[in-house]
Amino acid sequence: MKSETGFDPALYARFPTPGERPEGELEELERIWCAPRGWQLLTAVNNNYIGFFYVAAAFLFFLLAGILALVMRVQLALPLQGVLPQDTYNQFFTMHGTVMMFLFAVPMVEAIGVLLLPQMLAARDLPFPRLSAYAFWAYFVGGLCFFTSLFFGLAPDGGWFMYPPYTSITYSPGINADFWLLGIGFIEISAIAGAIEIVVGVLRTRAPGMTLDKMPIYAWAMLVFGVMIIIAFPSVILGTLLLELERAFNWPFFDPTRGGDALLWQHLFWFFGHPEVYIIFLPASGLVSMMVATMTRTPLVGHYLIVLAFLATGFISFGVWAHHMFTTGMPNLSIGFFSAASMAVSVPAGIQVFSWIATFAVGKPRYNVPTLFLLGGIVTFVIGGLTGVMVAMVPFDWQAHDSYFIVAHLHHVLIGGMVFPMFAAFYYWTPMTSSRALSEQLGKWAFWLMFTGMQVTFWPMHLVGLMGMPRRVYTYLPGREWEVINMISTVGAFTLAAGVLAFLIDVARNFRFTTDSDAGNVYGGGTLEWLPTGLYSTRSIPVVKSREPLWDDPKLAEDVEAGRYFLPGSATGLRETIITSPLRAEPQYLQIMPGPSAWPFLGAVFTAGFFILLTVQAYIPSFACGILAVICVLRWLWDTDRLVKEPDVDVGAGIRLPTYVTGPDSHGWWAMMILLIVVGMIFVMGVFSFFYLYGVQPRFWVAPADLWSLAMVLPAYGAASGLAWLARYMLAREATELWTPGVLFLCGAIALATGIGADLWSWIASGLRPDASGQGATVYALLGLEAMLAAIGLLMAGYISARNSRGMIVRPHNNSLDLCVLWVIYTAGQGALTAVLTRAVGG
Amino acid sequence: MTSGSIFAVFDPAGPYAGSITTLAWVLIAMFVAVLAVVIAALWIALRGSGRLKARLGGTRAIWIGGIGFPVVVLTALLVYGLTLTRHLTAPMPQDAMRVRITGEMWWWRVAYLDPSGRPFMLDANELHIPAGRPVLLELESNDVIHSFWVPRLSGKLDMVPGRRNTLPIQADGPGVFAGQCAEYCGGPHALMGFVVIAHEPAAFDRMMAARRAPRPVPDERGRQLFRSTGCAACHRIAGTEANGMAGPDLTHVGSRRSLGAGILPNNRGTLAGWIGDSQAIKPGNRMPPYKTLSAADLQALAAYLEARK
Amino acid sequence: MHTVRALLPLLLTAGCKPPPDEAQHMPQADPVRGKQAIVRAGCGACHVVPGLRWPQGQSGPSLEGFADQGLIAGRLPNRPDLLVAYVRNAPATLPGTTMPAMPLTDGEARDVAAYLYASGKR
Amino acid sequence: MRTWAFLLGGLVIWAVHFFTLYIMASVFLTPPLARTLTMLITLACLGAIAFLAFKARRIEIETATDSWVRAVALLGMGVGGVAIVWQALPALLV
Repeated sequence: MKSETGFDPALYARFPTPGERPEGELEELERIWCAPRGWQLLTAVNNNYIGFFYVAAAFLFFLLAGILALVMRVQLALPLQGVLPQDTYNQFFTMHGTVMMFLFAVPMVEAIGVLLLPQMLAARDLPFPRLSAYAFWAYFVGGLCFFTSLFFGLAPDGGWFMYPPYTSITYSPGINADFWLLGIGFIEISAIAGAIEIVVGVLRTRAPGMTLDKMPIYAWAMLVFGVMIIIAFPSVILGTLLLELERAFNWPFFDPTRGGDALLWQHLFWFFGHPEVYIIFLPASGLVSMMVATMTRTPLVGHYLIVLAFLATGFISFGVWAHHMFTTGMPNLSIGFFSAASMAVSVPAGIQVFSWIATFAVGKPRYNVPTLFLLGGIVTFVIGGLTGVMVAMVPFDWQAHDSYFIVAHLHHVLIGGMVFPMFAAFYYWTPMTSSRALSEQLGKWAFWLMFTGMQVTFWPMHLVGLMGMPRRVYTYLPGREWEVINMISTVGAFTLAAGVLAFLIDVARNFRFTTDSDAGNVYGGGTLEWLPTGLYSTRSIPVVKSREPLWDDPKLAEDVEAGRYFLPGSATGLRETIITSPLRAEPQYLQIMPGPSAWPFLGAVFTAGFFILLTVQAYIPSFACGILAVICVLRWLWDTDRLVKEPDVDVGAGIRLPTYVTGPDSHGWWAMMILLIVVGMIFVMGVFSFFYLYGVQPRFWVAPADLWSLAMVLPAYGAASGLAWLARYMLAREATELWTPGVLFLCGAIALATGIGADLWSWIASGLRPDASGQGATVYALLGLEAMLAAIGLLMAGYISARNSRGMIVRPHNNSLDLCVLWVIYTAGQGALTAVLTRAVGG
Repeated sequence: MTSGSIFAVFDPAGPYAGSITTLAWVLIAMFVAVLAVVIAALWIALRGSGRLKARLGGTRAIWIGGIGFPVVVLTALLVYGLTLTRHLTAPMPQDAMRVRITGEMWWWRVAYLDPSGRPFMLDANELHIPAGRPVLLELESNDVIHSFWVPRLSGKLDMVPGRRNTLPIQADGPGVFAGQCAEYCGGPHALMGFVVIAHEPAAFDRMMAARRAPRPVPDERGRQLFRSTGCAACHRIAGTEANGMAGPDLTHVGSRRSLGAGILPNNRGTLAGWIGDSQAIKPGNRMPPYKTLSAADLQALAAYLEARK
Repeated sequence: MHTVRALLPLLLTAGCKPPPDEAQHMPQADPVRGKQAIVRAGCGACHVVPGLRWPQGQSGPSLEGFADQGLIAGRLPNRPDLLVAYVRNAPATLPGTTMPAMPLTDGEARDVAAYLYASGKR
Repeated sequence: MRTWAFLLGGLVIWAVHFFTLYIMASVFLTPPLARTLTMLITLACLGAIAFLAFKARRIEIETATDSWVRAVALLGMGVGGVAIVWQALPALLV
């Protein structure tokens, strides 16, 4: 048999192990994983809790943004209504879009992932439980503060797309726009944290034997989802940074009179914004694929086709961003490329839809509430997809763009593609996390009201859009016959809301949260999340031999519950899970996991505080919060990366796995690599902005800093990476008394700071100022990014020295040092590229 | 105020909008056909006979329905769309009439250009064109992004600060065509309308000639008032000392069909009302209210402006 | 739609109010057409007109409850014939008034007056 | 890595093709030159896909996972190829 890691797959034959498990093993497992109670629940990090909080919070934002939509529909029901004054309406529609996209849709799919994935992969938890806790609390606290701005009339009013120059300081002098930029900025950071968690989780914490082809389709969807966030979100992070720099310090990125360009924002925003749609849709599609299979009691037809569809969507969706810009007057050739890619991306959608239809045809569908939502979702999504093909046709888009036709299109796609599947998932997976299932009867009411309401609301909008009604209007004049259509839409919106209300009643009556006495496998699903679970997930971690293990091995649940598989108890007396290899899921080592801690929660609160206080220009409290946040994060990290006594332990059936692994096999290394990809993407988008502005307005560009300065900058960066590498190398050698790795690393970080300092100095000496032109702004932005990374490098040096002094940097290899070395080497590389590229053009 | 057919995109008035309407009908047919296929397939999958279900239940169905069929349809559409794009953006004849329209918060600056590209006549919020002849619009913006959209004449095109976009339009016959700003530009974006009026070519030439003819001396009292009240700081009236460029050009304001960028009928009464308190009519617009004007002055100003044909 | 909405206030008030004042009776005038004329001429640019959501200009006095007012523009007796003349050509009817002449035919002016009287009764 | 290269190869080549064309269209705006370059780039990318597909067909099949990887890889190359051809159409038609 082929092996990826040297693990012999024949060992799987030892499971299920015969015989009884020792007395007290299960009790110990329960004790180790038991959750904090009362107020202490804030310190919980287990995915059962964090996932549930996350879903609940995201749903709260769905309701809030939905209420905004209802008020807007009242305002538009008749021409020239006075329900919402102009300013308030503009804030309402901005908040509706922003909250739905950033505070509901992405967090919701991520939340469902946090809740479901470990269960589905039979991992004890996600690989970085404290990171998910941090991501959740930062999102929740920050999101609530952000939403509250509406009550003070301070909510952003530039649209969820925030196009400058309208959102520049000249035309939006208030702090409303800053709320958007800073509020969204860190919600993006929280999304990225979650994505790193999910990618590493799917690739490295699958149950043994769960090879790529046996991975549940939902895990595939989440893998692609995570990678897409990692590639797409940096673009909008950079965009928000640039716009905030322009607003705060007058750096003209988007100001055409000084060599900026308003369209740069649109490129940055939509490079994120369109993949965003698929980031929302793919996880939902994964859920649909899982549920269709269960509801028809048959394996998904064309599983590999759907996997391919996910992968293809993940790629091609990055080639369609400019179809939001067909009317900006781009050259025909560019427009054509984006039109073609927009067509191409609908092929994977077709594959998914026909795959579901084929599965329905093979199996015997049951007509319960999840199935209804699935069918309603498929039909609605197809309608949205087809209007999507229509607007991918450039000339048609010239008419439809920014009209109500688009409003109808995007709501069909998002409600059909994500909201209906989400409700199906709520009904389907509630028995996993509640002691009672939801009601079939109320559920049917909820579905039919929502489905009817949805169609009644949005079908007429296609028409009124083609009758000339633009989007984002707070009112319209009478006499164009838009009145009747708008009134119908409003009635539909309230019908839709009534459906949501029915669902809420159902939840209030039947939902009872539990982690260990859930209602069980009501619908007869075949994947691992339906194994009996406690807070530790499954008692033992099964060997996976097929895609629907529960269908193929009826005894599996019993064996797992009796502890006859991997890791029947705790091997080290700590929280732990098995890390497996990425392709064939062969067990590699035992990961020791951190338990409950207040630090992620406090860190998140202070992070949110930093951004929010910064927005309201309370600088001193804000920076105090920032420092506290850093301290909290360092304090939480301090507990991690510890050795346990036993270098390797028995994880069941006599199979021994190491408890501490360093280097490219460790999950920490993977997470750091992904983080570096995120940073690298921010850098790439920064370089794109630099060359883009040069291409648009070269006449504003002056001669760059002289090349001689490179003679100082490049060696400094070279020294930084060399010293960092040396620190790691010397740690592995026995005799390193004088040059302790801590000191070497510190020298590396200082070299890094020298490099960026020299580069900065040479640019200042060249006379270019950041507020002078697009060139100045982008050059100093790139330098600023590099300086920030270098500052983090210095912080790391302090952290490493502190650990070193406590003897926590262990030989021969140590994860904390490894990861910091990676960081410094990357930063040095980026710094060198920055220095060379910024001098490449101009003059 | 606004006028014209309510069916906008479905009732094109010229070739540029017309070919898009044809495309729209083709796309709608595609929409209906594909939706019908999907719903039929879903119906068979759920309720069909065993034989039909068996044919649908397999990867072959996905290959045909999910890959083959879309590839064929989309290739055809892509070729159609790209060809039409090229056709619609083909260069205009050199001698075509050119007009520069500049987006402002929240109105439109209109400048008729001579063959050398210099403005020879200024106006606002209304465009007069000859029927049956193509007209090239140069679209610009002085502040934020706006979008020019008169659905019965052509698709929309954005007005981006720092850039100049060109849009060809043509009306086949005389008529009045309503438009509206289509890119959110803040504040009263919803009340930023526009009107295109197409004339018989002969009538159009007469109108332009009349506008360019030497103007009779305007009434002295109104002119005085226009200056002393401060109107002239923002508004221009050709042939007088009023030369402000911040607000709409009022040289021909009396001949406009609407006030406040396509939102209010234009007559002496509404002119007076607009001057007195335009904020009550179009909240957020840039013109301050003049509530302190005396009755006689307001009357005289309104009469003066109404006479600027 | 227009008709229904314009008549709504009438329907609401028809039942519970005394019969129209003889002095304000407007034969052969149609309040519905009057409302259309008001929209077309843009009276709302200066006045709050009952039943008109927009515009609601503040330059002139509100026309709510016009039937119950004693005087037109504070000086003329509130009589139908005077009102008709006034809405058409205010400066001629009452020299020195702020209100300009409006582009209304005599018939339209009668309709407008009828609308003001009808919708003013509350 | 080999496995991932096969699984994602077709789509990666699509991405390379797309961004090359995008950059090219942004730099050279003269249609005849752009057209020729598009043709060349497209042929090169299609050739790369064909080469990869040839290699992928010869993946040793020992486990179910291997045959699954081969199926997904080949399909990915097919989709990538179609998308590349579409991507080239604008340069030829616009």
